[in-house]
Amino acid sequence: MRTSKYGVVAVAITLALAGACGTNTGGTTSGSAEDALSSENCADPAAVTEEITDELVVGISAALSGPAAQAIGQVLQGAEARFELANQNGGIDGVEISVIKRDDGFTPERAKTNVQALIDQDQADVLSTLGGGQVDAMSDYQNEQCVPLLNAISSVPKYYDPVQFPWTTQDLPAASIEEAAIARLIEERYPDGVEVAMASNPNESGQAYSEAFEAAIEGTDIKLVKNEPIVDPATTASTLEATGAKVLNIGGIGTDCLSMMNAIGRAGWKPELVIVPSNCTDAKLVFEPAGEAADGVEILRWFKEPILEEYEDDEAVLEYVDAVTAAGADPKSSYVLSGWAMADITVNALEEAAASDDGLSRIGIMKAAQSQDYQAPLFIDGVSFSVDGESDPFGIESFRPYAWNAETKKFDPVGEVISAD
Amino acid sequence: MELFVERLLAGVTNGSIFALLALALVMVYRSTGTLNFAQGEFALFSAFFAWWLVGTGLPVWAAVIAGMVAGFVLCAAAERALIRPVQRKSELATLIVALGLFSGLNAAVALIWGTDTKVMPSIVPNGLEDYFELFGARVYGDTVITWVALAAVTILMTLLFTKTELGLHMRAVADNAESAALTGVNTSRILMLGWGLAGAIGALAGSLATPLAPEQLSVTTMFPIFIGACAAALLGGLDSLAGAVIGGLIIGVVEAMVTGYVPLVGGAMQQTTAMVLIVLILVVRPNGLFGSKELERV
Amino acid sequence: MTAQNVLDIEKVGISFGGINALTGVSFSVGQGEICGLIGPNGAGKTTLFNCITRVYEPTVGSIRFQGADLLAMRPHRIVGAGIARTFQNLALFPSMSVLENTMSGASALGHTGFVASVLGLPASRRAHREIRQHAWELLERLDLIDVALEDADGLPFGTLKRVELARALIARPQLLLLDEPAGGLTHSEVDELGVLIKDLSRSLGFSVLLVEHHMGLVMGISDSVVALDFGRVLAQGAPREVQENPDVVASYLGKAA
Amino acid sequence: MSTVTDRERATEPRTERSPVLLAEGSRAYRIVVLVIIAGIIGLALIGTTLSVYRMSQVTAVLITAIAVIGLNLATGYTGLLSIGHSALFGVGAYATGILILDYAYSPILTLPIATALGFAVGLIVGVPALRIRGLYFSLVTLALGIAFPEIIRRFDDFTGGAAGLLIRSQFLTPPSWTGLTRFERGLWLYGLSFVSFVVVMLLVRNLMRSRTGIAMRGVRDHEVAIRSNGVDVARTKVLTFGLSGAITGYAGGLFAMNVGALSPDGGSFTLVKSIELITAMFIGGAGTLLGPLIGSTVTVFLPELTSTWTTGPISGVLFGVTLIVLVFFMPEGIAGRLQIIARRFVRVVPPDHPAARRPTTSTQNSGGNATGQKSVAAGGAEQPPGPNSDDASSEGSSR
Repeated sequence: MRTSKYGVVAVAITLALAGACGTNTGGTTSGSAEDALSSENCADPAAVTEEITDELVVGISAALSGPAAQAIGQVLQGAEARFELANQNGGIDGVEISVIKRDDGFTPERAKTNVQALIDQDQADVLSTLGGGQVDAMSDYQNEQCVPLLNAISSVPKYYDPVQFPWTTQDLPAASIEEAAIARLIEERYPDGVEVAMASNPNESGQAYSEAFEAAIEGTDIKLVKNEPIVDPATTASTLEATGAKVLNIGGIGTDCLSMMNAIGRAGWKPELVIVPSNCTDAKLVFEPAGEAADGVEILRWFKEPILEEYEDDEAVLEYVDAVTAAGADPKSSYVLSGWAMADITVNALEEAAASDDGLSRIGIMKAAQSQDYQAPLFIDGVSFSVDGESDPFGIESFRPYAWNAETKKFDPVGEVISAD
Repeated sequence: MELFVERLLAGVTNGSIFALLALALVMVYRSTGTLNFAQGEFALFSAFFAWWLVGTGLPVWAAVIAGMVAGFVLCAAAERALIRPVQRKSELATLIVALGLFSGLNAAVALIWGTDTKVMPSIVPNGLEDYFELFGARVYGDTVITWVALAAVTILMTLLFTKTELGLHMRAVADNAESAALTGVNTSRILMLGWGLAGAIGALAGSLATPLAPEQLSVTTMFPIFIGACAAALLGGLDSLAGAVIGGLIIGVVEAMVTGYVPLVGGAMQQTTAMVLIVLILVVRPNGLFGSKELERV
Repeated sequence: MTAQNVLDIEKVGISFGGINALTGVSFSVGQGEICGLIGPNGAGKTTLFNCITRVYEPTVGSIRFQGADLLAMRPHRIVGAGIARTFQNLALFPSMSVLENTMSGASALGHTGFVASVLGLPASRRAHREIRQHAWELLERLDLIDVALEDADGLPFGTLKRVELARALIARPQLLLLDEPAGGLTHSEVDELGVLIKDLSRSLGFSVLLVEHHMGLVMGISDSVVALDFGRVLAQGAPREVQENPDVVASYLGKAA
Repeated sequence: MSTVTDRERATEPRTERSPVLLAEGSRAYRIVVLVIIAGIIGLALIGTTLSVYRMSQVTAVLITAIAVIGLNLATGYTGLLSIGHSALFGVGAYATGILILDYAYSPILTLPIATALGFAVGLIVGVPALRIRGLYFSLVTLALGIAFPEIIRRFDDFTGGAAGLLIRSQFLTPPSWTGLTRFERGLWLYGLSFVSFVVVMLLVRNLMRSRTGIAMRGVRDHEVAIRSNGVDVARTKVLTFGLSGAITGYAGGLFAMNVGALSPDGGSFTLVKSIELITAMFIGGAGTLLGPLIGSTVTVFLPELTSTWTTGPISGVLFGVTLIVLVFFMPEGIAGRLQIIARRFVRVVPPDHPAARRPTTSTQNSGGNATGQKSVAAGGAEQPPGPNSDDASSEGSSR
């Protein structure tokens, strides 16, 4: 059999990765993030260092149609409101931001076509997207073309890696970080150890949460007694109830949390502590519909939100409410907020780039995005978005626990800020 | 014991929903000889309609009945205007029209009511405390109502087919539309009626299912239920009412038991296991458990 | 039972849902013979055809073709063994042209594998060409050249009856089962058909089992006739004898022959 | 096709509604074939001038078209309605992905294995077709379609599970003999897909013009009749489904190379994909040769088109309405309709067609359905069609 050059490379990498987990990161570059982040390997090296002077195009591929269209529309409303605010404030060093959106219907094929269209046809300088599958479909081309994909609203483990994916960042906390904080929280409450049951969805996010939680409790007194996929919530609830665990950790997305809270309520199971992940944050869509069953369920948050009583009069919150309300969006929607946050962190990186030696060029933007220490006005005190190359690729690493009060329909803080480290 | 009963009840409840929608599929099959791919989306539309009526202040039971009427009208109209003209062309053409309806109705729901999740209230009180115990397992009103609805619909349909002239005509049309027409049966009316009834049953299934569904009422709620109902109808035998009911219950219970008691397979392979089981049953009984064997006429 | 017979049917019975469609049917078709099979509607004529060609599975009895047990044969082997048939209500392939319909009748002759077909190997092409040439001959003979490239869907009934005949003939049968071939034909066309069947049977050397309501045709060309009613053989023998049999007359009473 | 018609119109005086007969193997036929081949090559070359993004879209069309050709074999030609081809597509895609990532295969060498696995899975699913028929068989395919994503998630050590597989571009570099760099792999994949599509289409054309092709269509049109004609219906069904799986699996392999990201969620290998393939097949024309290409073009470009002048759910409503309108006015699909129109002007006939052999005499016509076809030379009769043709013609003329 003829073995070609890339075959040899592939063998070497496969061997190197053989001991790792089941997921393939499949990279070739070795060495540090600085080495990885250069214009040399790019398809068009000259374009990478060129300064952006006329207009900065943010290209977004998102599901503008299909079942998630409404939620995603809200995310984009939030993001566009933040970019608009930046433009009103004089742009990025005088450069206006414009947004181009392409519909991917949540399918990887169309996200792949979109990333090519955004880069080749729309001449996008910076990209963003929502959802792990979309980043998967876009990451390779966008890294090869060296167009930054900034603060994708997703939390795929492999993209917290500036060596393998120097041109990609995500703004959600990694599952590993969030589950580590959850493990911290559980440890605080149960210093002598406790039995935990976990319910996770069978999709990518659930898999990530499960693996992360298992890793986070290693070496602690916390014992994971059972981890059930959420397929039929009622059956999952009764199976987990039978374990007698005192803590239930739910790893899933919005509807999983809603259905699991309903299911344990109806099964008559009252674990001492129920924790849901941050993407179940929406009060109106997740907690309110669950009614009584959601009472006391805890969640980690990092934003000052209009729905949190203690921040109702916060200056940053008021600014946010004004801006998104002017854009016709609902400030209490967690989707609008997450879009705003994505754009906010992106704008910070762009501003830092404009002030750096590399200027507002693609490489300058990416360097800024990889070493950012940003205390956003909307972050809860003690939380920041800080990344530093491969030594610290995770942005959000601290959280504050809140518990839902079904009677007042509000979140009440139940402890101080917890850090994942 | 308690765990077993809980799983059994969960399975029976899911199975009842499958069975209700499967009954709708059987009604359509018996009138038109096709599988209505859009049956789940008809139900979705009706359920959203009922949800909207509840929002206007109508009592839930009245809204559900109104939803059933809407389902009836919608389905009957679709049969008359969209299905009948193409039915003679080919089986595939009918299927594609149904696919068009599937996609169109789903998008229409999104267009009219938006894609965010709605909470459809239950006909009966379904708070956390509204339950009674059965062998230690909690039984809620909204699950009982699905069993009752299934039993009621099954009995009514059986009475319709066995005791009324209308039912006799429907059976005649199902058997052989041409000869039924020759004996003076108004086949056009019968076909619309068959679809209409399917639409109404489907609407009932949709309205009862959504308070129990993991995703509550959203544009994706009915598709998994439709798949379960398809499997149920085919397992039971496409032209058998009893088959649809038993098929639905089997699938619901098997899925719940597999999740609970076969750790190797577990929840991750729940549907696969059920489907493999169905295929094995079909290999032994190619026309489903209760379906009638078609005699080849040449 | 003599060695001369091509078809021996013995005590064949079949029932559907408790109703006996055929009961103890026995008769034979001799070599080169044209055998008429008559009886009122529902007498079991087509059911018997379906038993011979294994569309249905007889409950009891035996059917032998040139000594071989047909009931032990897989259904698609029947035509290869030498029995081709036509269908009462037409069983053509509506989306295929008349030519292709005709060619389809030769499916049992020789064998072309999937691989050879996909790759378009010479063997596959040759087989296709040879069958097509045979089809042209038959289409000319049956006056179907003008419609050869038309889809079977939408041609007149009488024309399609001839297409079915062509499709059966291309299999080079030794026994041809014709199910009401005169259906939908005018009087003069029926006469022509009679001559044609007789001619073909002579020149190509096959026997015929003929189901037909058109008594003139049956009595005109049959060497022997079997009369069925309620799934039983009422009478069999020379055409004249059967026609005059009182039971047969009774069963046809009120029917214009 | 239309150019030919114009040519013929210009050179031959002809009356209305009498199509020109074009005999296979004749000079005119060869010219037509050459024109078509030139056209195909021309189209292929035009494709290379497209932008990266448009070229990638065309590649997606070609890959979808190959998958639809596979579906068309089973569903369009043989009448086995499959709702599970998404899984066969996925089997091919995952075979390619896993072989590249875990076994360091060069991409193109994974394609035969993707094809073979597609064939094997197709065969296994086809076996129940021996007993289970019609919609009940569709349920078997539905089972496959539902099972596939669950299996992918369950065996995550092997498949990457829900997190999916990512094949990065360095694994997808074009072979060195092409002289293309890794940044030019769009061109390489386009070429590979184009050639694959043409080859697969030719193979299917061969098949459908063989006796096996007649048997397959017979199974669809009338199972009892084709069995009485001597076709082993069971064998035909199983092998057809296997072959269908092989072609769709091959397309899946190409898909993996083109998109590079495989996941059990997201619709690439779920029932959504099956519905997309069925829709493409129907829009193009079930049971036609060109249908899959036309249908895939529509399904790949239509969503982009509708999303430029509508937003959100309206495009979904439009899609549903379009589909229904199409069934009403073009139930045979676009290619099917084009074929019907083209047949009014030109009919390709076998070289031994009697009319093509006897250019001047119009055939006698005693059938009930006189179509008034007029045979026109069209360069026919220039060569003897075969050894038996003389016998046939003499027999014909003797009447």
